[in-house]
Amino acid sequence: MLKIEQLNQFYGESHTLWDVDLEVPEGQCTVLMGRNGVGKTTLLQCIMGHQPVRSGDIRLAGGDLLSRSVEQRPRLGIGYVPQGRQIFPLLTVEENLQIGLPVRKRGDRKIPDYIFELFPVLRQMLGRRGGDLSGGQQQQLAIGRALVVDPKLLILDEPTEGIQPNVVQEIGDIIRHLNREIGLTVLLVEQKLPFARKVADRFCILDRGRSVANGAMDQLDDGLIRQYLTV
Amino acid sequence: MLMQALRNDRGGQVLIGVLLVLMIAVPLLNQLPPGHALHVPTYTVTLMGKYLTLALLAVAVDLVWGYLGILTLGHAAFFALGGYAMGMYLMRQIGDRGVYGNPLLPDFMVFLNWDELPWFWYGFDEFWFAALMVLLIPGLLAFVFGALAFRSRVSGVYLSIITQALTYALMLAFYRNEMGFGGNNGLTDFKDILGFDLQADSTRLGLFIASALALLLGYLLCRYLMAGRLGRVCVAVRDAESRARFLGYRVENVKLGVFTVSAMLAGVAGALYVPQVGIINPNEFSPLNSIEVVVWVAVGGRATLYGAVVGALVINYAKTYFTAELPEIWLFALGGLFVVVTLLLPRGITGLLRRREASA
Amino acid sequence: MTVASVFEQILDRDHVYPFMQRARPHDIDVSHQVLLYLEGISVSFDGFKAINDLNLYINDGELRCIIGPNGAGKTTMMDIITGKTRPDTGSAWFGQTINLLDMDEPAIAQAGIGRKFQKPTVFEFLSVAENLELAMEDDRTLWTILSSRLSGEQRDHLDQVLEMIGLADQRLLHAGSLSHGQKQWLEIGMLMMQRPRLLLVDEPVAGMTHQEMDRTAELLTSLAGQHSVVVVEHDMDFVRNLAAGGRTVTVLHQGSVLAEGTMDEVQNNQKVVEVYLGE
Amino acid sequence: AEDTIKVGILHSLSGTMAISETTLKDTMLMLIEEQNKKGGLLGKQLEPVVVDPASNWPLFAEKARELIEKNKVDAVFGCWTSVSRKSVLPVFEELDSLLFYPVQYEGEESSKNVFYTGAAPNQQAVPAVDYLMNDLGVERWVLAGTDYVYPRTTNKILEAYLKAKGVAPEDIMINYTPFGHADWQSIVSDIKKFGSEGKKTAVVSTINGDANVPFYKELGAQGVSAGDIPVVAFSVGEEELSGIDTAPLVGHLAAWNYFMSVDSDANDGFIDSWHSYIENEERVTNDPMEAHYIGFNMWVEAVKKAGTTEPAAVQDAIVGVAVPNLTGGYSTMMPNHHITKPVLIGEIQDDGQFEVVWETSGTVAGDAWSDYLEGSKDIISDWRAPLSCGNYNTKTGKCSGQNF
Amino acid sequence: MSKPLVRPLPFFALWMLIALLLGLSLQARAAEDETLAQVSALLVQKFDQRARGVALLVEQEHPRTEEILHLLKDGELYYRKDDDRLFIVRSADTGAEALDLLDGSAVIIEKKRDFRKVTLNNLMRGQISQALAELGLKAEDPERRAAAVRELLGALDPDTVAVLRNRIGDEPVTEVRELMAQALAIQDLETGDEAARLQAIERLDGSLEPPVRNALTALLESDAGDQVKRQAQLALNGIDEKIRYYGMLETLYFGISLGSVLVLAGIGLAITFGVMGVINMAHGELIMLGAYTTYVIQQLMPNHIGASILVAIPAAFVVSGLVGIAIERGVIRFLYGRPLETLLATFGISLVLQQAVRSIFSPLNRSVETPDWMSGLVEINPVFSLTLSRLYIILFCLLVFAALVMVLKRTPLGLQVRAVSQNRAMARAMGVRSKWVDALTFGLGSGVAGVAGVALSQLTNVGPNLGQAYIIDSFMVVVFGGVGNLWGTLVAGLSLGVANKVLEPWAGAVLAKILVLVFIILFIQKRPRGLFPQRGRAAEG
Ligand SMILES: Nc1ncnc2c1ncn2[C@@H]1O[C@H](COP(=O)(O)OP(=O)(O)OP(=O)(O)O)[C@@H](O)[C@H]1O
Ligand SMILES: Nc1ncnc2c1ncn2[C@@H]1O[C@H](COP(=O)(O)OP(=O)(O)OP(=O)(O)O)[C@@H](O)[C@H]1O
Ligand SMILES: NC(N)=O
Ligand SMILES: [Mg+2]
Ligand SMILES: [Mg+2]
Repeated sequence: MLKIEQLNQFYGESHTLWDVDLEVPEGQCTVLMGRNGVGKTTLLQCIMGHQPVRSGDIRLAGGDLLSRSVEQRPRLGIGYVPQGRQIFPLLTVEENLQIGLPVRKRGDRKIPDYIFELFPVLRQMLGRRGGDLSGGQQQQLAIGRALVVDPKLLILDEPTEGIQPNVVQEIGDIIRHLNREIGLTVLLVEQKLPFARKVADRFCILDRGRSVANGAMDQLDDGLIRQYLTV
Repeated sequence: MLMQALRNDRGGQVLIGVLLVLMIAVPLLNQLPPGHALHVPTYTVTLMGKYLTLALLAVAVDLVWGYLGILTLGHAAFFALGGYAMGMYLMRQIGDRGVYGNPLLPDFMVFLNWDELPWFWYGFDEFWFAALMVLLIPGLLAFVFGALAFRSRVSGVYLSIITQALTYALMLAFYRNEMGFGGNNGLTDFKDILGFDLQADSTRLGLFIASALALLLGYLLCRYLMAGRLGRVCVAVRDAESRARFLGYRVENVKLGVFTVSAMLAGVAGALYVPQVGIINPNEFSPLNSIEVVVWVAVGGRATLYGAVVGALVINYAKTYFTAELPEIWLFALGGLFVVVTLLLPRGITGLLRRREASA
Repeated sequence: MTVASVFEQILDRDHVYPFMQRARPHDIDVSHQVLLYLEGISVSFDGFKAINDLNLYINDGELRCIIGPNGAGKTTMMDIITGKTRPDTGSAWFGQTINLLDMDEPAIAQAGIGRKFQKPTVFEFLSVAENLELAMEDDRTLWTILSSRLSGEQRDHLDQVLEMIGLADQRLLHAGSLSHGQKQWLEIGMLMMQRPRLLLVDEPVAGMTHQEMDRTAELLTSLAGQHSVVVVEHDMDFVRNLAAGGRTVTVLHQGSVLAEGTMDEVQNNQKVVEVYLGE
Repeated sequence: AEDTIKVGILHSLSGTMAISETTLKDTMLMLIEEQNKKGGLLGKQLEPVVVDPASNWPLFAEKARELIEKNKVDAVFGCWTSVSRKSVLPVFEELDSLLFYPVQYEGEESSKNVFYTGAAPNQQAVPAVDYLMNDLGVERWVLAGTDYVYPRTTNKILEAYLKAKGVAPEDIMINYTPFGHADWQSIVSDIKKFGSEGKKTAVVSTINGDANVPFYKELGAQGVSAGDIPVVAFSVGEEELSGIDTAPLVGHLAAWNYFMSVDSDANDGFIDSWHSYIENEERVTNDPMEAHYIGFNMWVEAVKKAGTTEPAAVQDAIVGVAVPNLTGGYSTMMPNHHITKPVLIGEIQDDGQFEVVWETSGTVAGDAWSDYLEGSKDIISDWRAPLSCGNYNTKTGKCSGQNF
Repeated sequence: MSKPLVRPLPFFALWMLIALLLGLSLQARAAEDETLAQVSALLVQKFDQRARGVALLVEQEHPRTEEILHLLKDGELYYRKDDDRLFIVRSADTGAEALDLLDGSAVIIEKKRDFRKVTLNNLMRGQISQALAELGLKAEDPERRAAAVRELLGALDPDTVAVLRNRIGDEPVTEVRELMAQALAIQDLETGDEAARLQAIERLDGSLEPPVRNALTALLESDAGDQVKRQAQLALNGIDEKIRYYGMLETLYFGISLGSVLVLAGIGLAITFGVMGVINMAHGELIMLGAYTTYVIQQLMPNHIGASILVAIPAAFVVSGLVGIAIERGVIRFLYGRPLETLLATFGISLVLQQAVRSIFSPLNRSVETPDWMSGLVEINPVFSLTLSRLYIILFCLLVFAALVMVLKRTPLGLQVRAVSQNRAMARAMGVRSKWVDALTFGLGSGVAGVAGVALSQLTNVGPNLGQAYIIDSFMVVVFGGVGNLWGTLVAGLSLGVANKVLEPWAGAVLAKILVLVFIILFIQKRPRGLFPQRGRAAEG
């Protein structure tokens, strides 16, 4: 579904991503792992078009993604849950969700009900401003918002951060559900190993801006963990 | 600490060097015979003196805007108040040489049938008193205004707008003839300062040197303040005010202190400006003037101090040049300049130099 | 504040303006072992009760974990303690003598309460080292800010903290260009520079790897004793780690305390499982 | 180049005053061009030097200095507002150059280096009040002005004058507004009420510049017609009217020393050459333009008389020079550096022109120092030797306020 | 030679008129010819002679008196310079037709300057309207009769008194009769005996006509009896009470109308600055462009001034909107994320726009006409009337406001622009076409500024400085109301307007303005984020 090849990215003069390769097979859930500051978020931002890419290639379902503008990418079926939630603080919860509506098919421009079933708290808080929500509530809103665009590929940057345990479990279930039942492809950044193991099919590890390992989830062994994920 | 601060301040070193050279060279070149190629006519000396006072005003604005994030749209008020304090001294120096020959009352009061000097004009016959007022009046106004506003946590555009309201209200008030400051005509027809004839070349040179010195000292003061911890606290306040509070900083005191110092610098600038241009009138309070100063700072490069100086000099020279050479269309040139600088030089003119420096 | 009251203040020669007050020394009276009292606190936003008759006591030197569902009011509670939010009712005392509700944020911070925010907030345009320097425990009057320079001891302390939070290499980098996790560390570092009597730590390990979490836990545990530490976190492994040794854990729910006790007690509380833990 | 005579033009081309002053710049360029067609002056061509002081008073002083010191002009024609004149005055005195000032003003000034070709209060305000009182039978007076020196002084003179004529204090209403005042609802309503109390009421307006348009529009909107309450203005001329829909204003008055509608050959010629110079038949002429016309011609005559453009010589030569004005008579430069002019009162017509309804029988000499002000009634001005003083106090016998 | 005729209806076609003239020519009478000739000889001379001419006409009760008076009043009477003959001229342009007043023959105007208008001065205008009023007493139309009585109220001469006393019995319309009675009562106050005076006072009690009040005041100072004076005082008190009350209403109206101007000027900025965060210093110039558009439209359709304003509204919206879009696409879009620099760039743009109109339209003000349907008063009573133009502007302001609220609340654009201004990157990641949104929103704000310019063109100068005059007030209103809140802008504008007008009678225009500014400064201390602040965590970010 998503294929990244030889991607290089710079923040000004500083080279952050080095020849990164990443493949996200259709219908699977891939987890991207790595220590703080290795460039996970940066890589996702490159996919979303928030960061300019120096060289390399990103393809979505075979089509060139880099030539598309940022706002076209959700129309190609990418839903994005950024790190730090990035809720629109002065819009109400409902408005936060409505933002994505124009991307949906004509005639179906309403917030799908299943989002409220997944996150009942959003229904309760519908009229409250996004910025007033607690951290965890915002995180739920961010996931809900990404689902509004009916994505084929869902990109989540540390989605469980700040969420209460039972909801974390639920989010895991949801991701699995979306992935397995609806066939949604998922790319996930996650630090918590148990969670990653629970939901992902494949992994990919970044270290200091380079992709250093990948494979099926059960190939992620203690050796790799010690080498790349511990401090 | 000042020396240390200057060591890292290339722009400041250059500026100080230039100012010192000017202070020595300009008087010498002025003495050359008029025909000489290097002769600097007194006209130019006064013009440069005026630019330097405006540069000092720009430095004062950069101090609060660049480092503290207070977009002040009312600094012209402090500049004008300093100017008025000086103007009042100069008026009283006229003595009985005014057109009506009244030894006590300035002409405009005679003219409006006032028979007594208003109380707030007392003391201005003494230079020391006027000089004190040049600092105190803007300082006090800034202190009171700031104490109210910063304590109420007025910030952002709300603060900008009330600074604008302040200067606007003062402008309207000073336009009123009843205020006792000469109304629209303001204060003019100055004769001498400290006993020196204002029209004499030597006095002009003296004022020029005083302006250069004021700018130099003002710059050093600001640099000294901003190079140390205070500078970092200011930046912290600028970028995340409430976070700084949670670290225990009394944000309002920091703001108040810096704002007051800045207002006093603006007052000094105004006081030096007035004898060189020969008039002070309420138009100096005009909100658009304040906005212009902000524009100078932005053009020169914000939060660098020397950028403010460069911006003030470049824009004011451009104005002098354009109004003489392109009198009919100079606003196109100046307006265009602002747009181009914003688009092409996001960090102002000095940003260009800094980039060069950084890449070298 | 009305105009009239401002004038009254100006006329009152004995009025002590906040800017005239000296920084409070850390003479906190903990004769009853309790450092922080929150009693009967309630606060509501547009009719929504975010905190509802909350009572909480933190002992001197205690390490307390607070958990609870999203929206339970944990962050709001910290907002109240640090002066960001005024409660509608209730009282908050720091030691026996300091009434927190009378003070504003800087005064509370100077009295010895430090805070790490849920969303990391650092000074983006200052370098990492400058961020830490600003947080350094020191007198905060204008004059000291103007005149003070780093002493050798302070310098050492700063280097030590930099080392501890793993940002020694980034010390000259603008804090704005740190990654999310690095900012979390920087905030923790700032808290340590501040050496407050009471540390309020809101979700410190979000976005950290497991090993970093352990390091953080170690760090916080080591601080307890001399300091009181209140930690809010949703990561149960981390909370278990901190609460080991029978420390108290408080569970907040809908703005008030749902349960309090050791980790085991809490974990087995049916209601807690229902609203929070799951499974 | 060396073989031209340079003439400085110091009028704002941008900022708030550009609206009035730009025309004067064009007038000067036209006059200079015509003079050059006639062969120039002293066998040399005239060369205009235009600068833009941008409605900024300190900039006026700076530009004046630039014109004199850097461009070496021999005379400057310029300024509109009093404050701009006050700002440049010391410069002209210091550098001993010449300024021709073409706008009606408050008086109370006489400089060796300035020639006042606009009206002094006695050439405008006082005759206008006489007309209202005698011909229209006005008994109640509203003195409305912008809050600055010119209206204040004029109103003070008028107040004293009216009281001397037996007008009761409660029949005089004085009102000041800020520059550019745009909302006149309350004031017009007050005027309406003041005028509805049974006595014939008139407004004497010293409202300045941009504030006039909304003022007249409000008069129209509230249905105050010239028949009910006539307004006589001292700063509203043809040029100002060209920016207003004059239909509701018909019958309101203005006092000037020139109107475009004046029937004279000189005026016809002037209008024709203005239209062909500016290439627009719709453009109007006005009083300050006439003042420049007179001032320029006086300067030309004086230069011819002195045989040099040397300012000191011209200063001496110009007193007594008489040139034709545009109303069919002659204007003479008086020893106090003011000139003689006829006073005309006109009513606004719906085509934006004024119809003269009254005029003085001869010309009136401008009075630098008002006879109605306490401080100045003893002061006289005479720049001829031996007095050579702009403000000589006849009581104390002292000449004060001179900068040289 | 001259032929009397019935007064032709003003809008008859010319040939109809001539036919009429010829048809009636047989009834000519020599005496009248003589009067008319005398009158015309006087009318072509100086003002005092002209006045005598008018007096003569009225005295002789010539049948054409009313017609000629109207011609004079409407400025349609001209004389030919070379032979001093009077002509009726509807349009003084070269090529138009002129009708000889005396014999009705038509000539073509060959040179404009050959014909001169018989101009009036104020004395003559008074004379003519008095005369017309007296004639008006006999008019068919009751409105005209009422107007005539009102005109004569308090200025009756004995003849008219007689006429009035004669007619009052036959007057069919109650209101007119009432007015006549008042006129006579005033007369009685001045001249009547004690009983008549008392009756008159009773009759006049509560009347708000100014002459009534003046007559009562005069009565108090006269030698009337105590009883009369007491009654007069009572009546006067009642009248003054009413006047005060209406005075308050009037102040309120003035305040709201000033406020609506402030709101109109500020509302566009509430979008470009309040919602988008662009410190748009060129806002005033966008208003100015709207005003100039009105001017240009009027030049393009000089014969349809009434409709021109209606055309100008959309035109100004489009012109300013397009300029706004050009500014956004050309400059501002490079500055998102650098809000302070928008100040610098738009300041530059404002200078350029000012100079541009100076170069294109000249530095002079342009004259914009007020259409007939917008001029005049809605008279509630003699002391309280609403100016029609202001009334329309208040309504217009509310309309514009409502439309904007609809656009921002009910269309996706409103939501999207707020999202973009809060988090541009995230909004784009949600598929919001930020370029479109930015351009459209800036265009909308600018277009509304242009529309405000149309309204302002009816009130104030249309010149290059128009923008500068409103920029500061606009920012003040938007910020005072609370940035980002349209309702705030509305309430702020209206309340500042009312505050200004309430203070003005008491403090004077200058001081009132200063006080309002001081009030703003103090108010912001109390509410540091404006009237309607964004509250809660969300606002602190
Ligand atoms: N705006 C920026 N400018 C310069 N450098 C940046 C910027 N943002 C991030 N960096 C640097 O790029 C590197 C990668 O950052 P990134 O945010 O992608 O890390 P990450 O893997 O997502 O870390 P974390 O797990 O902490 O979220 C970090 O070292 C960071 O310091
Ligand atoms: N200013 C406000 N306006 C409206 N509601 C608010 C405001 N501040 C907090 N709330 C509400 O109060 C509740 C408590 O919020 P708080 O942030 O304290 O929760 P929390 O316990 O910290 O949650 P989390 O674990 O998700 O961070 C939430 O439901 C939140 O939506
Ligand atoms: N002199 C004037 N009208 O300012
Ligand atoms: Mg990250
Ligand atoms: Mg929280």
